[in-house]
Amino acid sequence: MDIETDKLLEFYRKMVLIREFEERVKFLFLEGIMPGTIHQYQGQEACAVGVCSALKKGDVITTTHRPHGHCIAMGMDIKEMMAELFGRITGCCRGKGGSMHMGDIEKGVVPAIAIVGGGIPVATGLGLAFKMKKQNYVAVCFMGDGATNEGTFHESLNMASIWNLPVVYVVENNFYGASTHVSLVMKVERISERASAYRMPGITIDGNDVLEVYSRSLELVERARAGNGPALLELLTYRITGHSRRDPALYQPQEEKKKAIENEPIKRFTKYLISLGISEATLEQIKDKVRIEIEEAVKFAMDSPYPSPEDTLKDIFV
Amino acid sequence: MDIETDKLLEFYRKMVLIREFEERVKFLFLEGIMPGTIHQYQGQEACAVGVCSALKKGDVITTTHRPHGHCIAMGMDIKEMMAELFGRITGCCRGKGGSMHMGDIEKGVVPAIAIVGGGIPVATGLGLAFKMKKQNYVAVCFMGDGATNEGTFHESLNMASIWNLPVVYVVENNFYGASTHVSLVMKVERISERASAYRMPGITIDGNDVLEVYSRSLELVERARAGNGPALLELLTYRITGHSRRDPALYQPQEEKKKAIENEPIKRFTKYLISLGISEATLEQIKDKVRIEIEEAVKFAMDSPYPSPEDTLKDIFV
Amino acid sequence: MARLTVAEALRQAIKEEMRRDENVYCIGEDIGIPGGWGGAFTVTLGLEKEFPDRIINTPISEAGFFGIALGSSLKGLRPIVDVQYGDFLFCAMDQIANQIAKLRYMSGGKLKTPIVIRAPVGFTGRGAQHSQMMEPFFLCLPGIKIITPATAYDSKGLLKSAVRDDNPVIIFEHKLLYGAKGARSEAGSIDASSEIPEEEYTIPIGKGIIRREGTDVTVIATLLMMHKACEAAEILAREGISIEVIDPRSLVPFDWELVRKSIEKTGRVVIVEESPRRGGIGAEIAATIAEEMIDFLIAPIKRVAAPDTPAPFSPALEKFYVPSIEKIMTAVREVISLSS
Amino acid sequence: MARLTVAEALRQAIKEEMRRDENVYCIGEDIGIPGGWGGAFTVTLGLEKEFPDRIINTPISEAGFFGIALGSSLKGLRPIVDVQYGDFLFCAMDQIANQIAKLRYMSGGKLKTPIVIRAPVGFTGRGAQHSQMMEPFFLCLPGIKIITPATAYDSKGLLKSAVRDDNPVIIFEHKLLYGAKGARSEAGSIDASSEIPEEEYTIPIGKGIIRREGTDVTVIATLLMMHKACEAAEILAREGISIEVIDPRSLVPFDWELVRKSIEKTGRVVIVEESPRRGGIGAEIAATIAEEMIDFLIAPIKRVAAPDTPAPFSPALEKFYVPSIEKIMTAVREVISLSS
Ligand SMILES: Cc1ncc(C[n+]2csc(CCOP(=O)(O)OP(=O)(O)O)c2C)c(N)n1
Ligand SMILES: Cc1ncc(C[n+]2csc(CCOP(=O)(O)OP(=O)(O)O)c2C)c(N)n1
Ligand SMILES: [Mg+2]
Ligand SMILES: [Mg+2]
Repeated sequence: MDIETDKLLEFYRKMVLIREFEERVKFLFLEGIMPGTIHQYQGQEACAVGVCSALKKGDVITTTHRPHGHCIAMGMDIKEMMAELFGRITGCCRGKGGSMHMGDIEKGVVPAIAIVGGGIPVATGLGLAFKMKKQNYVAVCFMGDGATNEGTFHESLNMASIWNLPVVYVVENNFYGASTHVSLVMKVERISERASAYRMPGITIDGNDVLEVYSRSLELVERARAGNGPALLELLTYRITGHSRRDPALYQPQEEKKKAIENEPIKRFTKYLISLGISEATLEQIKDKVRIEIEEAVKFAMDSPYPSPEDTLKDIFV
Repeated sequence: MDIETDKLLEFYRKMVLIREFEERVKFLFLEGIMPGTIHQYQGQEACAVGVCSALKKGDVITTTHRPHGHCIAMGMDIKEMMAELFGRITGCCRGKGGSMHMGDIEKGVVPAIAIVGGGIPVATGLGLAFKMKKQNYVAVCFMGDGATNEGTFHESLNMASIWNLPVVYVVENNFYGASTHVSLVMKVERISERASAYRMPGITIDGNDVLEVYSRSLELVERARAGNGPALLELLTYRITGHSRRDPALYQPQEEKKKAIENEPIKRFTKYLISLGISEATLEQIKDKVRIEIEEAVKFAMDSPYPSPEDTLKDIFV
Repeated sequence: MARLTVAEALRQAIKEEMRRDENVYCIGEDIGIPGGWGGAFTVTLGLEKEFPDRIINTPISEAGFFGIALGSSLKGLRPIVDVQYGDFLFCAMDQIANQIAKLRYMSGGKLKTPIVIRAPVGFTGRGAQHSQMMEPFFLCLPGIKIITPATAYDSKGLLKSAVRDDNPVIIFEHKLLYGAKGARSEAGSIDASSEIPEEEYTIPIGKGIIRREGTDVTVIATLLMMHKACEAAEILAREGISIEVIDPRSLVPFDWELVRKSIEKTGRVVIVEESPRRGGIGAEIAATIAEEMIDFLIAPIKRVAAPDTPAPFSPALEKFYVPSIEKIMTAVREVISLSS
Repeated sequence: MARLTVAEALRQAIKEEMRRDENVYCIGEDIGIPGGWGGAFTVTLGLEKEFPDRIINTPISEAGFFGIALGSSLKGLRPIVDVQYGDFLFCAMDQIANQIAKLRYMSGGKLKTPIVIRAPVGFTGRGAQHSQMMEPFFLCLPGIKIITPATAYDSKGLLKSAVRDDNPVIIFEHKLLYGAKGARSEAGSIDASSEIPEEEYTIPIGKGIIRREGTDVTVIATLLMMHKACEAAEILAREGISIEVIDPRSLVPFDWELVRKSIEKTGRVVIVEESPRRGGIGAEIAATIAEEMIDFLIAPIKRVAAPDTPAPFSPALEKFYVPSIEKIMTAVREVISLSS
C-alpha cells in the first residue's frame, strides 16, 4: 500500500500524542495530583492509530478499561480527556466517567466499558443498528486478549456472524490480562483461530507495525462496510507499562520486556520514516507541538472547575 | 466393538423405559393429573443410554431442562422420579425440584439445571474436583444445540482445556432450541467444530445409533479418565415431541418430522436386534416388564403424600 | 372498545408503537418464528408478518443480546428486549446492571439509551428457576425505570409509555395475568382483561391508582397480588372492614403522593408482595413510610410476602409459598387489632 | 498478639483454613502469579507457595468459574471464589442466583454447597463500574449467607466461619478497610487493623456487636459506614448526644435481638448505608423495625444513604455521593428533634 507522507506523519503524530499523553498522565499520578486509577496504553499505539485511521466519519468504536489510546486515535479532544481524568465539569463525560469511561459519541467513541468483555455485545449492537438503518457505517470493537475468554465474546461473534453485521473485532494481544500470561488461559496459539467457530475470517498480524495494522484494518473495515460481514483481527503487541497505576509488572520477565521495548511501535516507525528520508528535525517538531498541546490540556483541565456536588443527581434519567 | 447380548438387551430396555416413561408422563399431563411443565425426551433415547452406559460408578453427569432420559439412563429410581413429577415427598428431590430439577447425586446425577447453559460450568467444576482429589472419575455434561450459544459454553470448555479436566461435553443436537432451528443461530455446520477454539477433540456422530454413541462415548470417557483431557461429542438426533408440554411444534416441517420418526433410535435398534436373531417376543417381554414398572411408579407416586406446607421452609440452609 | 387480555394488549401496544416509529424493534428468543409461539407467552405472536425485519430472533445468548440492544439504542434504535422468563435476566445481569443502567450517567448525560426490557414473572409450578419475582433485584439498581401493570388496560398504556421513554424501562409481566385464553395460558390464571378504547392512550410511568377505595386499611400491591388484595377487600367488606387497595403500577418512579394520602386517611398499611420478604419491594415501601409518614400510623406496618426460600415445585408447597388471600386478610385483621 | 490489617487477617484466615482442611481452595483471577498481586487487593498474596495446587488462577470468565466452584463443591471441595471487584458478581449472577443459591433447596436438601464468595466493595474513585456496594442484590436472594466484617479481627473470625459453613456465604470486603499499608492500599483508607490473638478463634455468622454503647440514638452501620458512625458518635458525644453504634457484621442471618434491645433503650434509630437508598439494606432493617419494634420508637426512622444514581467518578461528586460523617450527624440530630 502506498501512503502519502502527510498521512504517515499524521500516524506518527497520533502515536506520539498517545505516548506523550500517557507519560504525562503517569507523571501526574505519581505526583499525586490526579485522582482515580488508570490503565495505560504505552507500547500499543500502533494498534489504535492503525485501526482508527481506517475508519470514516460515522463509524464507531467501543473501548475498554484501557481507552486513552483509542480515544486519541479517534480524534477526541485531549483537553476534554485530561479534564475528565481530573474529574472536572469540562471533561468529556462532565467528570462522571473518569479514565475508565472516557468517550465522546460525537467522535465515534462510546464511553469506555471497563467490564472486561462488556463492550463486545455493545459494538455488535452498533453493527446491528447500522444494518437495520441501512447505513454504511462500521463498528470496531477493541478488546484485550483476556476479554476473549469471556462468554460475551462467544455470544457476540456468533450473532454478528449469523446476521452478517458490519463489525470488526480487534483483539490487542499484549500477552497479558492483568498479571496473567495469555498462555495460561487459553490453548490456541493464535486468538484469531477462534474466528472459525463463527465462520468469520480471523487474521493475526504484527500489531506494532502501524502500516500493517492500517492496511489490514482497512481491508476488513471495507469488507464489513460492503456488507460482507464481520471479522476478527488479532494484533500482536505488548504492554510496556504496568497493568494499572501502581503495578510494577514484576511478572513480566526482564528479557521479554527488553525485547518488547526494542520492538515498540514508535521506535520502529521512526526508523521507517527516517529510512524514507524524513528528517529527525521534522519528527522532533511534531513531538514538540504535541507536548505543547498536552501542556495546554493539563492547564485547561486544572483550571476547569469541578462539577458542583448536586450535579451528582443529574444525568441519571433524560 | 463386540457387545454381549445381555448388554444389548439392557440398552434396549433402558431406551424403552425412557420412551414409555415419557409417553406415560405425557398422558398424565394431558389428563390434567400432573402439575408443572415438562420437556420430554422422545426420540433422543440413544443419546442418554449410549453415553451413560459408558460411565462407571462414581462418574457424574449434569443435565438440563430435558432431564428424564438422562436420569433413567443413569439408573435413577423411576418411582422417585414419578413421585417428584407429582410433587410428592417421596420424590427424588422431596417435591422441591419437579421435572426441571430432577436428580440424585447418589446415582451420579446432579439435580438438573434448567437454565440453558447453566450446567456447563457445573460439570466442569465436577471435573476439577476429580482432578484435584486425584479421583479417576469423569464428568459428563449434557447440553442441547441451543446451549452451545451461551457464553458459559465458551468459558467452560476453555477452562476444561487449559486445566486438562476429565469432562466430556455431550451436545445432543436435535436441530431445535425451542422453536428455533439450529441453522438460524449458528453458521458452523458441525457444532463439534467449535472444539478447535479450545484445542480439544470434537467429533460428530449419529446420535440415534445407540451402539455408535456408546462406543465413541466410551472412547472419550476413558480418554478423559486416563488424564488426556476433555472432549466435545456432538450427537445428531431429533426431538420427535414438542419442545414442552403444550407445544405442537408446528415449526418442524412435516417432511423432516416424518423422516426423523423413520430414523428414531428405538425403531432402528429393534431392527438391528432382530437382525441379530433376537426374537420379537423377547423384546415384547421387556416392554411389558417396563410398562408394569411404570405403572407401579405411577401408583407409588399417586399414593405418596404431599410434603407438608411447612416443608417449604426446610432445606434452605444446612 | 374491545375486550383484550394482557397478552393481547401488550401485543397491540408493540404493534402500534412499531407502526408509529420505525426505530422500534423486538429482540429475543423464539420470536418471529412461523409456527412458533411469539416468545414464551405469545406476546409478539405474528408480528413478524407486518415487520419482518424488526423482529429479531436470537440464539440463546442473553448477555449478548441485551448488550446488542444497548449498542443499537446508541444509534437511535428503540429495542424491546425480552427474556422468556424473568429469571434469565440474571444471565444478562452485567449488561443490564453495569452497562444499560449506567451508560448514560457515565457519559455525563450525553447519551440516551431507550431500551424496554420485558420480563415475565410469577410462580407457576415450574420450580425455582422459572418463577422468580425479579423486582427487588432492579429496585436497588439506579438507572432503570420499573413498571408492573396488573391489567390489560394498564399493560397497553404503560408499555407504550415505556417504548416512548428515552430511558431504560423494565416491564414485569405476570404469567398468571397474560390471559386465560389460548394454548399457552397458565393453570391458575386470573382474568385481567380490560376494555381497550379504540383511540390511542398512554399511562404515565410513575402514577399509581386506587383500585378500591376504603377507609380502614391501606393495602399496597402490584401484579397478581393486586388482584388478590382486591379479593381480600371484597371479603373483608362483608365483615365491615373497609380496605383501600393501591396499585402503584410503577415501582421506579413511585407514586408516594398517592400512598401518603391514603395512609393519612387510614392510618394503617399492609404491603403485599409475591417475592420473599427479605429485601423485597415491601421493604422499601415500609421503610419510606416509617421515615416520612410514621406520624399518620396508628398501627405497625405489615408485610405479606413469600418466605425467604427459593420457590419449591410441589403444588402443595407453592400454595403455601405464594401469599394467599387468607394471609392478606389475616394481616389486615392484625393491623386493625394492633391499632393504638 | 500481632496487629494485622484486614487484608492480612483475611490472608491468615485463608491460610489457616487451607492448612486445616485440604478441601479448601481458592479460585479467581490473578491469584497465585509469582510477581503478581494476590488478587486485586493482595489478600491471597503468596499463598501459592504453600499451596501450589490449591490456588487456581482463572481466565477472565466469571460465570464459568463461579459455576466451576459450585460443581467442585458437590464433590466435597470447599472453594473460596473471588472477584476482583464486587461489581463483577453481575457477570456471574446467573450462576450465583439461579444455581449456587438454589441447588441445595432444589435437591430437597440432599446436597451441600459450601462455597465462599469474596467480593471487594466500596467507592474509591474508580467510577460507576468498580465501586458498587453489592449487598442489596444478595439480601433479596434466599439461599446465601452474607457477612460484612468491618475490622481485621472480625474479618478473620468471620471468614473462618464462612469457610467452615456448609452453605454458600458471601463476604463483602471494603476496599478502604483492607489496610493503609502496602503498594495496593487505597487513597482514603481507614485503619481497621486489630490485634489478632495467637490462638485460633471464629466468630459466629449472625451475631452483631455493639461498637459503642449509648442511650439516645441507635445507629446501625456496617463496613466503612460503621467506622464513620463511630466517628460521628465521638463528635456528638461532645455535644452531649449519646449514640449506640451497632455493627450487625452479618446481614443474613441478621441479629435482630441486638437491634431490638438497643432500640428498646434508645427509641430512635438511624441506619447508615453506603449504597443508594432505594431498596438498600437499610430498607429491610427499617421495614422490620417498623413492623416489629414500632412501639419502641419515639421518632421516625432515618436512613442515611447514597443517592439513587450510579457512582460518579469526580472526587467532587463522590464526596457528595458517599454518606459522610456530617450527614450521619445531621440525621441523628433530626431524629432527636423529631422525637415525640
Ligand atoms: C468482568 C471483569 N473481570 C475482571 C476485571 C478486572 N480486570 C480489569 S483489566 C483486566 C485484564 C484485562 O486483560 P485484557 O483483556 O488482555 O486487556 P489489557 O488489560 O491487556 O488491555 C482485568 C482482569 C474487569 N474489569 N472486568
Ligand atoms: C438461559 C435460558 N434461556 C432461555 C431458556 C428457555 N429455554 C428453555 S429450553 C430452551 C431451548 C433449549 O434448546 P437446546 O439447548 O437445543 O435444548 P433442547 O430443548 O433442544 O433439548 C430455551 C430457549 C432457558 N431455560 N434458559
Ligand atoms: Mg491483554
Ligand atoms: Mg436442541
